This record gives sequence, C-alpha cells and structure tokens, in this order.
Amino acid sequence: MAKKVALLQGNEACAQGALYAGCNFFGGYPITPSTEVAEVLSVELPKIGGKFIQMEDEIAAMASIIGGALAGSKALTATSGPGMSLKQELLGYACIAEVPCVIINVMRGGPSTGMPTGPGQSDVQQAKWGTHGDHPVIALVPASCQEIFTETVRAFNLAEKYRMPVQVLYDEIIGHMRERIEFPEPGELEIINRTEPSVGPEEYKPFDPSFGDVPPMAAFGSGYRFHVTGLNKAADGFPTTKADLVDNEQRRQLRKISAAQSDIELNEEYMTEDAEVVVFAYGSTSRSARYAVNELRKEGVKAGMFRPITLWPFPEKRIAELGKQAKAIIVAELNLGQMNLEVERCVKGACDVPFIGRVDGEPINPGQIMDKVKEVK
Amino acid sequence: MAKKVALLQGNEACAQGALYAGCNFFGGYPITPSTEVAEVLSVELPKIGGKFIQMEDEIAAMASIIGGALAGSKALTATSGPGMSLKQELLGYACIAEVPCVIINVMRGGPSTGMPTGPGQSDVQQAKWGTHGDHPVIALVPASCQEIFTETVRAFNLAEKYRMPVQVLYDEIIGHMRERIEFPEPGELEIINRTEPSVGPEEYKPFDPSFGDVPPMAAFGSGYRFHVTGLNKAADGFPTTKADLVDNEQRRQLRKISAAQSDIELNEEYMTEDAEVVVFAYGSTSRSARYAVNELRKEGVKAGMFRPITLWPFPEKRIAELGKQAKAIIVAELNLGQMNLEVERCVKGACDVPFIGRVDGEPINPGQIMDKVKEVK
Amino acid sequence: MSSPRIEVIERYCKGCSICVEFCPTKVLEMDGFVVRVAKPEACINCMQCELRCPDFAIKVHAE
Amino acid sequence: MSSPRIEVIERYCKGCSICVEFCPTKVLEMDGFVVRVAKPEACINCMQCELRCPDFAIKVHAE
Amino acid sequence: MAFDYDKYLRPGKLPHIWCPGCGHGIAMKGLIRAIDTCGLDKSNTAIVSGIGCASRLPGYVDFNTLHTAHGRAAAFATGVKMAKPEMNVIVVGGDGDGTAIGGNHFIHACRRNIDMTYVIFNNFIYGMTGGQFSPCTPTGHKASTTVYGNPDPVFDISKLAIGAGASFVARTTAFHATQIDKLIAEGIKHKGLSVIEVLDDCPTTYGRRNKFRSVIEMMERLKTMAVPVAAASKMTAEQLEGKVLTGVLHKEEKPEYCEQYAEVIKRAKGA
Amino acid sequence: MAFDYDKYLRPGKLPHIWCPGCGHGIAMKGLIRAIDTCGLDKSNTAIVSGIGCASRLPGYVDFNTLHTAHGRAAAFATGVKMAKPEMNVIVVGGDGDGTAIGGNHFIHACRRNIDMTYVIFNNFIYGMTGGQFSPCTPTGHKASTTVYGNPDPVFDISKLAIGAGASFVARTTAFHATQIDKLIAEGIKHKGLSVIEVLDDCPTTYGRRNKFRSVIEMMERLKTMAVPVAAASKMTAEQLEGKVLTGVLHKEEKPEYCEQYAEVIKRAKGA
Amino acid sequence: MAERYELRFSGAGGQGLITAGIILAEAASIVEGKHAVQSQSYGPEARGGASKSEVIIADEPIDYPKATLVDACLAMTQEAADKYSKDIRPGGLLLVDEDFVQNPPVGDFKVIKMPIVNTAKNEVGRMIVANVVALGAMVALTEVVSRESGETAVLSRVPEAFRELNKTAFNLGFEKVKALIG
Amino acid sequence: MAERYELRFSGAGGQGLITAGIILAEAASIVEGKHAVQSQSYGPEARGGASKSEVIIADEPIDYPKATLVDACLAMTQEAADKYSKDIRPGGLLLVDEDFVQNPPVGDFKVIKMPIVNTAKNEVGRMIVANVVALGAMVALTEVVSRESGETAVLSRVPEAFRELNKTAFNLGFEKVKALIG
Ligand SMILES: Cc1ncc(C[n+]2csc(CCOP(=O)(O)OP(=O)(O)O)c2C)c(N)n1
Ligand SMILES: Cc1ncc(C[n+]2csc(CCOP(=O)(O)OP(=O)(O)O)c2C)c(N)n1
Ligand code: SF4
Ligand code: SF4
Ligand code: SF4
Ligand code: SF4
Ligand code: SF4
Ligand code: SF4
Ligand SMILES: [Mg+2]
Ligand SMILES: [Mg+2]
Repeated sequence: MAKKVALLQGNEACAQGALYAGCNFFGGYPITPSTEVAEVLSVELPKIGGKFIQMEDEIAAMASIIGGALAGSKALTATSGPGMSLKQELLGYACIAEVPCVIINVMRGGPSTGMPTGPGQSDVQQAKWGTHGDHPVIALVPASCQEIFTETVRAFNLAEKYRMPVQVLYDEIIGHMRERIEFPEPGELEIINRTEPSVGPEEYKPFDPSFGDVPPMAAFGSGYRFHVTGLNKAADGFPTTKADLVDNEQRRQLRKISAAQSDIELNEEYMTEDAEVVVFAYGSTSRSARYAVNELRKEGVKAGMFRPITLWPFPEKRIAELGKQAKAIIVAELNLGQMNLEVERCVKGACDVPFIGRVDGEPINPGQIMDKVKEVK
Repeated sequence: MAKKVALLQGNEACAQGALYAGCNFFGGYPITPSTEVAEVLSVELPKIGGKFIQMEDEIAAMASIIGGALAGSKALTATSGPGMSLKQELLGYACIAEVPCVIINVMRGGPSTGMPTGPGQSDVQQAKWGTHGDHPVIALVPASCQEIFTETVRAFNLAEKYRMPVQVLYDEIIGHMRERIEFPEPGELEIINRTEPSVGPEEYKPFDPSFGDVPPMAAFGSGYRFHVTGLNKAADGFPTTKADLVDNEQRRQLRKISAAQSDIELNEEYMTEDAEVVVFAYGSTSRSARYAVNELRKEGVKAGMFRPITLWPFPEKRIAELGKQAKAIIVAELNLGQMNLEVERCVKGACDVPFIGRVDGEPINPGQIMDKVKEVK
Repeated sequence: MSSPRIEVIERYCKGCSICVEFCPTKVLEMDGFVVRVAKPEACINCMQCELRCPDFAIKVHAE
Repeated sequence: MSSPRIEVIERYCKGCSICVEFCPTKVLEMDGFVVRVAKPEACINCMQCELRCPDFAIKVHAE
Repeated sequence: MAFDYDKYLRPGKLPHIWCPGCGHGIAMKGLIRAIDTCGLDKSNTAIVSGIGCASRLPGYVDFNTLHTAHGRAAAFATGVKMAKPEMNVIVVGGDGDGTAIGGNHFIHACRRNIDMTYVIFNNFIYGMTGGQFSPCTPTGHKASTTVYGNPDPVFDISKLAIGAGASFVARTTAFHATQIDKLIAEGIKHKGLSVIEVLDDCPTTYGRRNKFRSVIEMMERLKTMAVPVAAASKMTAEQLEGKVLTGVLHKEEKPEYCEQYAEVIKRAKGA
Repeated sequence: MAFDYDKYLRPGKLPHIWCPGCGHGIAMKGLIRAIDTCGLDKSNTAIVSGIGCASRLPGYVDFNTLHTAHGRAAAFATGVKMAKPEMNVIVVGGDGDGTAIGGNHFIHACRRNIDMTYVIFNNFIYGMTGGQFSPCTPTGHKASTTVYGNPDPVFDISKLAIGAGASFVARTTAFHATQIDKLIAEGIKHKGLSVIEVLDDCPTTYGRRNKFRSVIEMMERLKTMAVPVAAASKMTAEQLEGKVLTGVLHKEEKPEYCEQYAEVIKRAKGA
Repeated sequence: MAERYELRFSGAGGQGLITAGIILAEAASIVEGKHAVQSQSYGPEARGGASKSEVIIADEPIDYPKATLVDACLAMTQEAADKYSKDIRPGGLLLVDEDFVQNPPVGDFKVIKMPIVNTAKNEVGRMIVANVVALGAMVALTEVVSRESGETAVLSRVPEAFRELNKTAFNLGFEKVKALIG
Repeated sequence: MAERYELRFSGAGGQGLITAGIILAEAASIVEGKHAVQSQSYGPEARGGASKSEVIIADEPIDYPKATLVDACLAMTQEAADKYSKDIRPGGLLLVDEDFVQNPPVGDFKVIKMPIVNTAKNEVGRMIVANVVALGAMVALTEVVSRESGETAVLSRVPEAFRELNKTAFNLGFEKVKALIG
C-alpha cells in the first residue's frame, strides 16, 4: 500500500510528528509563527484521548507540560522567541528535575516582539544558555517539512531516553511553508519511551545513579511515591546542600549528554569530501546553501555544505576536522553572529570563519552565499 | 576631611553605589541572595524623594524600571538566577527600545531554584544570550565590595551613555561578605546622564541616527511625544517591516557596543607581564586566583592573573595576545564550563585552556588553582 | 437649514458598512469596497455614521 | 482511669512553648529549648498540646 | 459638528491595521473623546499597551506612547506613573493581553489602586494571532484551538477587577458608542485605578467562526446582551441569564498609591 | 487517641525546616488530618507547591510530591491533573507564592474550576527570603522593605478567588486548628477548584518586626481577628472593622474542567 | 516544464490566494508526484493589505523555497500588481484581474487580462470562488500541472456541497484563459 | 598579629553571632584601619540549625575571603563545635560555652571553656547579649584588636539605651577570659 502523503506546513508536520511519537499532552500559549502546531493538536489530541490545554501564558504552558510529563504523558509545547524567553526559568527546572518533554521554538525576528511574521535564527545560542545555571542541552534544527516530522519524533525519543527537555528550533520560513510529507508507517520509525523502574516502590530513588547516568523514571500515580524539586538534590530526590552529593548530581546531569554525543549528534554533509570552502548552515538557510553549492559546483568551485541537524550538543570534532581541511568555513545564519562563534571556537584558528548574517526579515539567498564563497576563494 | 568609610556587605555597597550614581527608582522582587540591595534602597530612596516599588514578580519589576527610565528616572532592579531567567523577555525589550537601566544579578547555584544560599557563577553566558534575538550586551563582574560600588556607578554610566540595559553580576560570596568601603566624595567619580535631545519636539526622532549610534533620548512628560515599541522599528520609533530600515536599526544597535569596546572594556592584569600560566578568573574566584598567584610566585612559578571587570563585551584581543604569550590560560569559575569556551574561541588554539569548575556550593579555593597551574607547568 | 456635508476619507474607509447600516435615513451606500454618499440631502445630522465608523473615515460637517 | 501518657519527641521540639501556653492544666513546662512534661498526672487528655504543636513533637496517648 | 479626532491622531499613521469592522476602532474613538472631555494635556499623558490588535492603538495617537510586551502593559505603566505621578497614565489592551498573560499585573494594579485608567478591549478572542480562545471566549464557542467548542469557563473581567480591589469598574460595549467616552472619562477623573471594559467585536477571527454573518450582527448581539445596572436591579435572575451589566459597576473611595507613597517619602525624610 | 501523623510523613525527614512557632506546621497537620478524613490513597494523591517556607511542605509528606518554582504550583498542578484526572491534586504554598508571583496561575486555576484543592498558608509576609512585604502584609505594617510602614493595599485572597471564579472558598486561622482540617476536607470533597486560606504566623520575620512579643500573641491576634461567617451576619460594619470572616465563604456547583474536557474528547471521537 | 517553475498568487488578504497556492502545490506534489513548495508572506500583522502566496514546482527536491525569478504571477488588485510583479523573470507571465488592475505594470513579461472576480460573481454566482477561477486560469496559462490534476486537487479540498461550484469555477477560469491565449 | 588572622563565630541561628563577627570586623577595619572581611554561611534556608560567621583580619588587602585554617574559633553549641572546629589550625584556639558544649572536640588546638550564655543571663541580666560577651572573650583571647577598639565598635552599633548593657557584656567577656588564661 502506498504511504499516506500530504502537503503540510512545517508546523503541521511538527504536530503530526508529535502524534507519531506518541505525544498525548500539549500545553501551550498561542504565538506567531508557531500557532499552527497548537491548532492542529487541539483538533487531533482529543481524538486519541490526549489532552490539549491552552494555558494563561508561556510559563504556565511550560509548567503544565512538566506536570503532565511527571504524570506519565509525552508532553509538548510550542512557542516562539518571546515565549521562549519566558519559559527559561522552567526549562531549567525541567533540566534539573530531569523531566522529559519537547519544546518547539519557531523562530521569528527578534529581540523582543521584533518581527512576528518574519523569519529569524537568532535564538540558537539562547537554546543553550537561556536559563541560568549549568544544565544539559539538546536542540535540533530541521530544515524541511519532512525533517520537522522526523526530528520531532527524534526529539521525543531523545527526551525520553535522556530524561530531559529537548528543543526543536526552526524558522518561520519552514514553519509556514508547505511541502509534501510522507507519513512513516507505524513502527517504521523507532519510538523510545522512558525507562520505568525495575525496582519496587520501596527501593526506588528517582535519580538512582546505580542505574547509569539516566536513572529510570516512575510516573506520578503509578504507586511510586517520590519527591521532585528544583533545588539541588541528592540521588533520592530530596534537597541537599552537601557538597559531594550536589556535585555528583550536577555532573551526572551534564554527563548524560557529553557521554552520549555520538548518539545525539546528527549532521548532513553535502559535497564536503573535497570542499575547499564549506558553508555551515542549518534550517531554512541550509536550503539556500545547498542551492548555492550546486551552482558553485557547476562553476567548478569546490564548495560543500555542513548542516547540523543536532545543533546542541555541537558537532565539535567534525567541525575541527573540516577546519583543517577547508580554507574557510562560511557560517550563514539569520542573525548577527551566533553559531559562527561556536565554529570559530572549534576550528581553533585552523581556517577562516567568514560570516553571513541577515536580520531584516528576508531569507539569506543563494546569491549572497555564492558571492561570499567566491570572495574567500 | 577623612572620607566616609563603612563596613558594608557587597549588596549594601551596590545600593550605595546606585545612590551615588543618581539612581532614583528601584523596582524589584525579593530573591536570595540579592535582597539586601532592595532592602537598603527601600530605606534610602524615599529619603531623597526617589521611588522604591516592590512589584508582583520579576517580570513586573523589569517592566517597572523600563517604565520609570522612560519617564526620566535612573532605574535599577536586583535579582538572582531564577529572577534573571524571568526577566529575559523584557531585557530584550530594553535592548531594542534602547532604555537605559541597570540589572543586578547576584549569582547563586543553579539551574532552577538550585542552591539559593550558595554561590555560583553560572549565569555569565546567560547574561549574553538569555533573551532571544540579537542584541547588544554589557555585563560587569566586580570582585570586591568596593568594586561593587564603583562598578555599579559605572553600570549606570554605561547604561546612560549607550542607552541600554547594563547587567552587573557578582556571586553570593561577595554579595554577602562585608568589607570596608570608602565612599567617594560627590564629584570624585564621573556621573554620566543620558544625552537629551538638542532639537525641538517637532524634529525629534527617538532613534535618529544623524546624532550617531546612540541617539539622544527624551523623557516621557518632557514635551517630547514619541512612540516606543518592541517591534522592529525605524528611526522614528514606529514599527516597520521594511528590510532596509530594520537592518539599519538592528545593526546600529549592535554597533553601539562593538564600536565602543575600548570605552567599555575594563580588565585587571596581575603579574601577567612574564606569566607562563595565566589564570582567567572573575568575581570572587579571582580572589582565590590572586592568592594562588602570590603563593606560586613565592615558589618561583611564573603565574599571573587576568581578571575581566567588563565581562561582556569580551576582551577578545587581549585574550588572544595572552594566548600567544602563555603556555596555558586556566579558566577558573563557579560553573561547569562557560567563559572557558569564550577564552578557547579567542586564543584560536594558540595555547591550552584548562578548566577548573565547581558547582557544589563551595568556592574554588587557592589550592585548587595552584594544583592546576602546577599540572600544566 | 442646508443638510450637513458628509466627508468620506476613502483612503481610510475599509468598507465595513457599519455607517450604512446605522444611518437612519439611508444616506449612505456601499460602492464595492468603500462607502458612498448616495443621498446627501436626506441627512439629518444624527452623527451616527461618524460616531460608529471604526476607521475615522467619515466626518459629518454641519454648517 | 489513669492519666494519658504524654510523649515528647525531643529531637523535633523547637521550644516554641505553644503547647505550654495552650495546656489548660499546666502539665507542660519549658526546660531551656525543649518542653518537659512537668505534671503528667494533671493531664485531662484535651489534646490541645498535640493539636497545636507545629513540630509533630508531642503526642498524647490515652490508654 | 464633527469631532476633531485629528487633534489627537498622529499624522500619516492612518489607516490603522485593524480589519474592516473591527470594534477596536470604535473603542479607540471613545477613548479619544474621553481624553478630550477631561482636557488632558497630550504631553503629560502616557498611553501604554501590551501586544495584540488592540495594543496597536498607541501608535496612532499623539501622546507619550508605549507599546510594550504581551501582557506587561500595567507593569510598565506602573513604572511610568511611580516615576512621574503628575502624568496621566492610560493603559489599553485586549482581553488576552490583560487577562491571560497579563492577568497578574492587572490584578496587582487593581490592588495597588494606583491612579491609572485601564481600558480593556474585550473582543472575546486572541485576534492578533488568528483567533485562539481567550479567557473571555464564551464557553462552548469556537476558536481556532477549540473546534469542538470551548470547554473553558470565562473571566468576568469586572468581577475579577473588583475582587482584586479596583476602586472604579465600569463596562460598556462598542454598540453603546457614546457610553464609551462617558465611562472612560469618569474613570480618568476617578482617583485610583479605574477599569473600563469595552465589549467589542472581532469579525475576522471570532465572528466568522461563530457564524455571525456580519459586523452588524455582532453589534446586535452586544446591544441585546447589555443591561444597564439600574435596569438590572429590577430584573429577575432568569431575565438576566446571558446578559451582562453595563454602566458603573463599582466605585469607592480608597487611598491612591502614589499619594500613599508620597506619605512614605514624608516619613522617610522626617526620620 | 493520638492522631497517627506518621502514616503520612516520610520517615527521617523531620524535624522540618520551619522556625520555632511557625504556623506552617499547624496548618500542615490540619492538611494531613483532612487527607485522612477523606481517605485519599497516598499513591493517587499529588501535593504540589511553589517556593517559600510553606512550599517546603511536600518534602515531608509521603505522596507524589512536587516542589516547583516560585509561584508556578497551580500551573504544574494543572498539568498533573489534566494528564491524570483520576488523581487527587492538592496545591500548597504561601501568600507570596500564591498571590504575588503566582497570582496569575491562581486566578486561572479558579477560573477553570479544575478539581484541585489549593491550601494557601497566609502568614502575611515573604518568610523564606527574610520578611519583605507580600501582597497580604497589612497596610501600615513593617517588613524589611517597608520600614516606614507598608503603603500597599492588601489582597483579600478569598475575595480574589471568588472574583476569579473559584467554586469553593473558605478561610480559617492557625488558631482555629480543628477548623483547618474540616475546611480542607470539605474543599477536597468539593468538585472543582477549592481554595482554603489559612491565616498563620511567621514569628521570625513578621512577628518580630511588628512588635509581637511571642507566638502566643500572634495566635491571640488570629483568634480575635476571626469572625465566623454566621456570626458576622449579625454584626454591624463597625463591629466587623479589622475582622476577617472565617468558615465557608463561597460554595457553588459549576462544571468541573476535567469533566468538561472529557466531553471535548467525546465530541472529538464522535466527529 | 522548466527544472524549477515559480508561481506567485497575489491580491488582497482574504481573497483566498493562499488556498489557491496550496491547491496548486497539492496538484503538483500529491496528484502528480512532483516536488512542490508553497509559501506565503504575511503582512506585518497577518491582516489586511496585500497578500501573496508562492508555489515552486520542480522535478527535483527544492532547496531554496522562496521565489528567485517568478515565472508566472497572478495579481488580483492594483496594489498587489504594483508590489509583486517586480521580480517576474524576463519573458514571464502576469495574469491580472482586469476589473481591479486598471494599470497593469509594464515590463519584460506578458500581461494577460481577465475578469476574474466578475467571472466568479456573475458566471459562477459566488464571489468567494474567485480564487478557484484564478487557479484554473493559472493552470491553463502555465500548464505547470494538467487540467485534470488541478481539478482533482480542487475537489479534494472542498466539502461535498461545494464541489460543483468549485469545479465550475476552476473550469471557467481554465477555459477563459485558453480562449484568450488561443 | 599574623599576616592573616582567621576567626570563626559559630552557634545556633538567632544567637547573634553574625553581628559579633561584624562588630569585630568593624573594630579591625573601621576603628583600627586594618583590612578585614566578614562573611557567613547560610543554612539551606537561612533559618534554624548551626550558624557561622567568619572574620579575616590582615594588614594587607585580603584576597581569598573564606577561612582556610582558622586561628580562633568560638562555638556556642555542641552542634556548632562538632561541625565547625574541624579546620582550626594546629595550635589554634577554640572557645566554647561550657554549659552548652559538654563534649568539646579534641584536636591540635587549645580549648578554653567559659559560661558565655550564663554570664549574659545571670551577670549582665539579658541573655540576648551573649554574643557580645563572646565577642569580648574572643578579643581578649586573640588580641586581634585592642580592647578599646572592640568596645568602640560595640558601642557604635547599639542604640543609646543599650550602650551600658553591651559595654558591661563586652567587658565581662573580656575579663573572664583574661582571668582564665592569666
Ligand atoms: C510573550 C508573548 N506571547 C504570545 C504572543 C502572541 N500574541 C500576540 S497578541 C496575542 C493575543 C492578543 O489577544 P488580545 O490581547 O485579546 O488582543 P486582540 O488581538 O484580540 O485585540 C498573542 C497571544 C506574544 N506576542 N508574546
Ligand atoms: C523566581 C523567584 N523569585 C523569587 C524567589 C525568592 N523567594 C523565595 S520564597 C519567596 C517568598 C516566599 O513567601 P511566601 O510564598 O509567602 O512563603 P513563606 O516563606 O512566607 O511561607 C521569594 C520571594 C524565588 N525563589 N524565585
Ligand atoms: S449623520 Fe446620520 S443621517 Fe447623516 S449620514 Fe450620518 S448617519 Fe446618516
Ligand atoms: S463605517 Fe467607516 S470604514 Fe465602515 S464603511 Fe463606513 S466609512 Fe467605511
Ligand atoms: S492533653 Fe491537654 S491537658 Fe494533657 S498535656 Fe496536652 S494540653 Fe495539657
Ligand atoms: S509546641 Fe511542640 S515544638 Fe513547641 S514547645 Fe511544645 S512540643 Fe516543643
Ligand atoms: S483580527 Fe480581529 S481584533 Fe484584530 S484587527 Fe482584525 S477584527 Fe480586529
Ligand atoms: S521564616 Fe517565618 S514562615 Fe519561614 S519558617 Fe520561619 S517562621 Fe515560618
Ligand atoms: Mg482580544
Ligand atoms: Mg508568606
């Protein structure tokens, strides 16, 4: 039988990906250009007995999905820059309390209200540093409607696997554009669910490190009664200020990600094998970059593209290698300088890192990239 | 006449510095370990006819100081990590609307509620990236009670001069410890006030670039009627989506800082002239570093310390130079890896950047630093 | 007494037809996307149209 | 009927003296920072002390 | 005589962004007439808003205007007022802005009884973002996120304001156009926090989905919904079913916040 | 017979962090007795709090416990309840947590009428951070940020809750210890959002600054302040001056949110 | 068909041009199995003013999703015609509603005039289907998808009750243009 | 005086030990013009439990503001003595309230016992000044500031009405220790 196909907006694809992944809880607050994610789920979730709730603001939305996730749901929220800024405190809460959930940030122009209906890619450093304190971060940056679908599924999987919030960031352009989506069959994509405790309620500790860096997680109401707090805590979940206990917990949390980089990292490389100039681009900008690379190759220019699909943790090693291979890694993004800094850090001076930034509400077009590549050649 | 001296807590020194700088508006919401800043100002401000208001939350506190500043006040708020996370959206508003104000972040352990009475330095990247969108950032990191006083004054000066929010970050240790403060005489420290319009209300445009990258600012109620918005705007203050107008404004705002780096940057170097190992440290940690450097020098080790007092914009150039001179720049901070990344970026591989991090509620002690220096030697 | 002059600022009029509906004497009419003063002489200067136009698009000038 | 047994959990008692003040028959007394059962025989089993202790530090066991 | 709105409008900013038939324009005109009635000095008046269609109002009027972030208008306005108590401060915004994300600042402004006027444009919907339900969307009605009928109970904004301590609370509708300026003017003159709720219409996102065939029908609904407080006292509970009271719903004299703070200053200076 | 609190306490967690004489302990015991009265299954009950002294309660009791961020308890709790409507969800927290930073989530929980019980420990102050005034600190009183006397008017929490749409609202004090469990139990049994305000005491930060010489004096004040609703109806306005009403202040039957949402699900599945 | 074919539908907000774009993209990508990307630009506030919807159709996956040089553009209003005809490629096509675009822009492209709204209003009987009339016309003009695919896509979007109406509209648009361009 | 002298005041929350530390730091830095840093550690919640205040005094500016090896420690309760006597330097001093520290810790330091709270209660007449008694005792014991400077600092902190009381407390503490250590 042929697969189900449909022409979907990026935001619709996101909602469909969430449903495929088993999402059964959405808590949100409307904001352009993310609203369609909520709108689709408000229709679809009740059909499967799932819950859709529109909360009083983005903080409450974030709180509701953490609450929902603790009660066993696979929970999602979707927002844009201003909402993302508001969610920061509770994003940190989800990190320290190790609650799996997925946050969609459909990026528009910023800062502040900025340009609500224009595209932006200027929340990518915020994705890592927005909340105070040290915490693990996973952020994915799909570049097409189909990929929004699959990356949303992957976001849920990573959230469940590593027991933490996972962010998916894409810009208004792909959030609002429509492409054909092929719906994977049930079972076609792997679906991961959180590990449930293998010990009984009496022995259960919610952050028991003896089960590894990602301890099993029980749901509220399942017979396991435990404590959850945003204070620094010991393995038993109760607050502590004992230096060694705090240290253990804090480092374990970061280690969840640092030790699993290879499992989480996902990149696409396009014609980088022999590339003298590599364009680093993600999201909608990578589409311009690919177009540019194709054109440049036609002209005999050895250009290639590196496209992170997992933005955080950052593909440090591979960028360092490319830095040694290429004359330059051009970073193109819809902001005034964000991921280029990270690329600069990783190449350690081995090559130039020219930058193309744009924040006027227009996309970076292939021509801009081609010009820059020719400049550095 | 002898200067007025007093034994003051860091937080008290901050409040006194603010008063010296001409602060006449405080809007806050209590949070450990910053509360004493508010407490002192609640007593002192009304004495000089200034305003102290305790708002319903940190968002409202931030809103109130922006409102107060637009009405002509020199406005301050003080908070700690969780509050800082909540303020992010409006911090971005203050940036795009170019409203001078000062935000104190007395850093505690994080993320989330973390360790409210323990020290931390884990909000330093948040200071730059916490809000969505591109925006200029100035952040200062004093290391003693006296310096909290003077840096608070400088924060107000920079806020007024560059017409933007300025953050002052210090950790719980110096926020709560007491040292002797010498109060500068009135006039001893320079006090800068925002430039008022030189044109009449009819010609006034609130973001008129013909007056330079920092256009003069009128106060509400002064006869100049203008519009303020968090949307992307043109020079006349009204919202626009015209690409060129948006671009001009966005770039001008970043240029305010990038073009004035030398005016804003402030570092202390201690025995770096011939240092083979440089310790990069700020805030309370720099005190341990200085202690360690002194001890190491006694042992004949050529150690030195680089201490940023302006953390953002980052002292890129000087770090690059030191990277070439030193075998290693050790970064010591109360977090699990933040400013070390920035140092790594700037040295471009010219030297090693070993890291000492701590997040267990205890300070980094001189011994830890000495050990690390000896390791890399 | 001559009847009031009805000024329609076409650039502002969005054609919502509120004024048309509220005019008690059917002075106004829709003309595609904008309003038209069809029967100026019938105007009784009740100001309903001006009061209710959401777009500042209609003014009633009594002499 | 023998008088109830008053159990004070010293580790929990913070010496607020609420129980002392509310005991109608002066069974309890402060002893430095903790409460002491001074006149157990006077206890009338009214449960006031247990009810009002904020620290779960006092229990009244009627036989 | 035609009312001279131009005196208060910024030249060159019209037409405004609101859709054809959007009630916000009617409410805005009422606000301007009220300001005119009260004779407020333009340079000494600030109009503060959040984000939403209604919140775009300040851009069009010639005062000290402050278009803030979604939901935060009352808090910004409080800062302006505290800094310059001699200024007239008026907050405008939508039902979503004021009672969803901005609910906390709204109730605290009411509690403080700071001398500002809060005009809330209640069109029962989040208009700007395309018609998701707001805390004021009637239960059972449709919005883009409640296609099966809104399960949420609504806020009675006026009741909420009174519960929070507002000292002047009034309500009217876009149909009752002349009452808008009267009530706002009374609110402006009132010392303390005054709330004026104007029920209006969003044909584009609310009207269409809820089967109103025209703006006029929406106006009709406002007309029939409204019962003046005086009339209501003579009506039975059944008769009041589905109705909303209009007019001044609550008025009391209470200490004003800036005046109270002036007392603090006095005490501090005396101390 | 001694009440067996141990059944509900987590072993090894006492003594709690509260100061000597802190009323939170008394209120907590009332909550435990109420839960016992209602016979709630521990594994099927969640206790959710924000941040503050009062909000430390969940750590001590043997349920599904969730100590969230400052002010956000009601929103987290709403998520838990929506996800598992069959669970009993109880929110606890201070006056600051619930009505200052958490005011918005509080009023929206009231509006939704979601079946949870919100027990608010009103000690008139921000205890945890050392005694800054809260929206419930009496006007004129002292706090660390109002040394000249608090200029802020106070929230009447119960009135606010009613204004926001709560369907069950009750109030008592730490002095009226046996009433605490009765009212909370009634609230738990009530279908919909119930608010029980317990006026209690913070000797450390509020008592000291306001010249109370002992916890007992603070208890006395609570005793004399309180007037049962029934009694109040027979008293004059002057007699009620400075008093607060206690008992069930408001009770009505309204559709419960999770049930309403269950209807949405039905409609969606039918569609 | 060219490797990459760019179409633009422009007019006033509320005229259904986004829907027209979507239907065309569906005809191409779902019915015909080509690659298509549809996008639109929102006004400052997504209400009022000029509105546009773009569709790019290709045999290969489409990288850059925005128009570079437009092959064919529809303009239903004067404002839209003025604003959005700028980047029509040399030799491209511009279809205008002759009743609303009184001064069609001139340039290195071919202008086709047709009474779109009026056809909907007077010949189909419902102004609301003007966008479908326009779609039929654009399909006829560009042949970027077949008439049948276009019709299938239209019909799969509309409820049973409106199928005839839309079918008529689509075909009228198609035929009118065919008649015009011969 | 050593180049860097570290003192610690420990006991129960509410005993005024932070104030004692502050007064000592003021005596050193304001009255005597030396360098001093005072700090304290808060319990998890700043209430109840053991509490400590540290003062570092030096002739030079003080870098590291926390205690490294404590020269002299005061412990008013058993819990504090157990918890905070650990990092007293070899040969350092530990002053305990003999009525509350029944089992003074043993180590390579000198323990001095004295009835601090009881002196305040019975000899000064107000338990609340126990911290000032302790301060007098610590000054006598360490000679880190002069008796006069200590007294000056105490008096400049207290309201007129309580000056005598505090003066008495300070001097009683001072003298008792002098008598003890000869
Ligand atoms: C922090 C934040 N969240 C969400 C939004 C998106 N948003 C803009 S306006 C609005 C609602 C507007 O509704 P209302 O206040 O009722 O005004 P209306 O448009 O109906 O006049 C929303 C949700 C935003 N701009 N910022
Ligand atoms: C976002 C945030 N802001 C501020 C604080 C600081 N804070 C902690 S508890 C508290 C107030 C507590 O008052 P209340 O809720 O009345 O509880 P109480 O301590 O009086 O029981 C404050 C302001 C915080 N932890 N987080
Ligand atoms: S003034 Fe009255 S009568 Fe005249 S046009 Fe307007 S509405 Fe009609
Ligand atoms: S009410 Fe105003 S906008 Fe509407 S049709 Fe009449 S003039 Fe035009
Ligand atoms: S039960 Fe009553 S009488 Fe007995 S000790 Fe307690 S309070 Fe006193
Ligand atoms: S009430 Fe409890 S804590 Fe207080 S003194 Fe009595 S037993 Fe101790
Ligand atoms: S969307 Fe609704 S509220 Fe917004 S302008 Fe249009 S009609 Fe008015
Ligand atoms: S500070 Fe107040 S509220 Fe907090 S535990 Fe102590 S007495 Fe209770
Ligand atoms: Mg609205
Ligand atoms: Mg409290």
